[in-house]
This record gives sequence, C-alpha cells and structure tokens, in this order.
Amino acid sequence: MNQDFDIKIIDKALSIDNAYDFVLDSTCGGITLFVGTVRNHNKGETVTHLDFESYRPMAIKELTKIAASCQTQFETKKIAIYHREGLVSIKEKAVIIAVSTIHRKQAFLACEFIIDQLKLNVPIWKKEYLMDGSHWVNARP
Amino acid sequence: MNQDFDIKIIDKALSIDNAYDFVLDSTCGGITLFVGTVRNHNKGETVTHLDFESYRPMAIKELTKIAASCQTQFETKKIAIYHREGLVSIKEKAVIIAVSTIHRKQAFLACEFIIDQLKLNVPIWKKEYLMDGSHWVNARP
Amino acid sequence: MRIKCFGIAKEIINQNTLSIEDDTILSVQDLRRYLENQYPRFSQYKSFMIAVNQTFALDTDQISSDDEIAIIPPVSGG
Amino acid sequence: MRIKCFGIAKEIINQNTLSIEDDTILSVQDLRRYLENQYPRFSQYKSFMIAVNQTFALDTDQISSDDEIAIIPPVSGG
Repeated sequence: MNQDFDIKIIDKALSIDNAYDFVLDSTCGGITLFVGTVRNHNKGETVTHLDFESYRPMAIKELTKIAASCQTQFETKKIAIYHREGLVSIKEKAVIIAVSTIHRKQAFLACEFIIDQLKLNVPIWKKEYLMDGSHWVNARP
Repeated sequence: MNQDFDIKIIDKALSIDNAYDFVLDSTCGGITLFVGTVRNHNKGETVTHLDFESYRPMAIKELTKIAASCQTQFETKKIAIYHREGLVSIKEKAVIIAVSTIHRKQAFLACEFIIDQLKLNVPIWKKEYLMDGSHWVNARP
Repeated sequence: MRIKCFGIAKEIINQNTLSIEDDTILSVQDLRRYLENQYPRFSQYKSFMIAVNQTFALDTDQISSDDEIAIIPPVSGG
Repeated sequence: MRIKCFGIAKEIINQNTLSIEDDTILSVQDLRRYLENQYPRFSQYKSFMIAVNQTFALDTDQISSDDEIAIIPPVSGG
C-alpha cells in the first residue's frame, strides 16, 4: 500500500470531503478535484439512472498504476480516487479525483490525466438506463 | 446579477460543499474544483498564517468579468468563486473555484484560467506572517 | 479454465463465470478463437481485451487453468 | 480628492484613505507624480496601478473628485 494514495470503489455515496481531507497537506498550495456526475441526457436520449460494474481488484491495480505514474510525471503529493459501483441516480457523483501538489499547474495536469486514463483503461463498466431500455455504454457493435 | 455565477469574498471558513452544490447541474457531466490552501513554507521561510485584504467591490467586479469570459471562451455552465478575507491559518482554504461544463476538458481549462487570472488581476492582497515578521506578498521593492 | 465475465460479455455468455474444459486453449489468441466460435456475438466486438492475473494480456501470452482470466469489454467508467 | 489605499500602499501612506486638495491633479499620471513626490517609497514600486471607479485606469485617464479612486499595489490573492 502506498500511503500517498487513497483508491476506492464504493457502493455508497462518494464524499468530496473525504477526498479533500486525504490529499490536504501543509506543504501543498493547490488541490485540484474532478467530480464526474450523472447527466440526465446522453446523445439526445433521456437517462434515468446508471449501473456501474467493476472488476474491482484489477480496477484498483490499474488506478494505482495511474496514480504512481502521476507521482513520477507531475510530482504529485497525494491522490484520492473514488469510483462508484452499483446503481447511481442523476446528479449523483460517479467518480471523484483529488490531487495535491506543491505548484498548481501540476495538480491540473495530473487530475486531467487520471480521469482521461480512467475512462480509457480501467475495468469499470456503465450500464445506461433510458426511458425505453438499457445498454452497456461503449459496447454497441 | 448573473445567476450562473456565485462570487463571494468571505471572512469565515470557505465551504467546498456550497461551491459544489451551486455549480451542480443535471445537464453537466463534469465539475472541476481548485482549492488554494495556505502553505506552511514559502521560499524557504516558515509561514505562521496569512492576512488577506481586498478592495471588495472591485474584486467582485473583476472576478465577474473573468467568469463571464469563461462562459464565452469555454462554454461553462456555472461558476463559483469564493475568496477568503482576514486572518487565515495554515492548511485553511484561501480560495475555492468550482466550474461545471457539459464536457470535462472545458472545466479544467476554465478552472485554471480563473485561478491564473485571479492571481494576476484581482485586487486582493496577502500579508504573510513569518516567525520573525510580516510582509505584503509581491510588494517587495 | 474459469473465465470471469463483465458488462456486455456477461450478457453474451449469460453468466458471471464461464468454465471451459479444452486442452487446446494455450494462449490468449486460442481463447479468443474459442469465444468467437462458441458465442458468435463476440465477433461483433473486436475491441474486447483479455486480462490474465488482473493485467491486460497480449494475444501471444500463454494461459493455463491456474491463471485468473477475465474478458474485458470496452470500458466505460467515470 | 479621496484615494483608497490597500496593502503596502496603506502602510506607505499610513492610512486607509488619503485626502488630497490639489487642483493640478487632472489625470492618473498627475496623481502618480503627486504620490511619488509626497511618498518617495512609491518610486520603488513601479508596478502599482490606479483604479478609477473600480476599473484599472490608464495614465492618460482624466480624474476628478467625483471619481472613486484607489491605489492598487501588486496583487497577491489566491
């Protein structure tokens, strides 16, 4: 366990305060957070809710690799990554990423890098429920 | 008053929840926050606390211009900017910026633009208290 | 050999874990061929990955029944 | 003419608001010259700005006692 990282996949509401408190560090001048929320529309269709599934141990491993890469590339101090699992309603938080760094530019770069990598490579899947059915996102033939 | 902006200079603890709740919007998929905290060191010297002073009406005007420019440049949905005034301790929040957008890239760009502009052009001054005295930051001859 | 299934893969196979008894499956590529033969819908999803021991695997990687193997459809977290 | 003072300017002038009775101050540039003569420490801080009616002013802008005028030392918020 790397004590600079707090990486969790959780089936309850995500807390920005917990993420902020974890990364807060008296040597750091800047904390950047990204919060991904559930939108009520996607590609013109009304979304009623989402259901997230993860391959949890592998997802945690992949997120840890991404965080470690931020320590090297962006000299981050502390990183929290929380992702939701199970049913999530509109406006709820699906993901929280928090990063502290000595200088703020690096915090923005690291935070954006993490969410970009998460969306590309971390084994988590989203099932979107519409008014007239449901489908796994990105999995249309 | 533009109802897409919540811009405040406050002499009490700043709340991330308030900023987040203001910008949260069911059409938005991404919220980016920047939190500037008080560091215990600056340029090798131990900082004990800070004292912020502002030209409050002009600072609010300038921050509103910056927020309006984000709506044009980055198509932001909602923006909250809270800045602390008066005495602030180490690890306390000096500034919170929260931005919601439809697509996340724009939220990162807007959030960074706001903090960069705030530090350059908004009439707020920081007095740094060290172990052996105090000085206005950026105001050494 | 037991294969964990997620997302659309779970729906195609209609179960969380697929058990395969087939001595000719020695590599990730062999497993892909097996899946595409048994479950033709997989042919439509060219971009699904195979993870071996919780790491993305290459088609040439060897696999055995001791490995933890999973089908990883296109991810959509965040 | 009343001038609001902030940060280091407040310390140089030793008060929050400076009152000036001088009919020859007609522009921002005139005000700058006055301040540098009366308070030589201002000469060391070339980058202080003048705000007129809560907007950053140019040296050539005209000013009168009806305007809200402020000395804006280098800012350091955030």
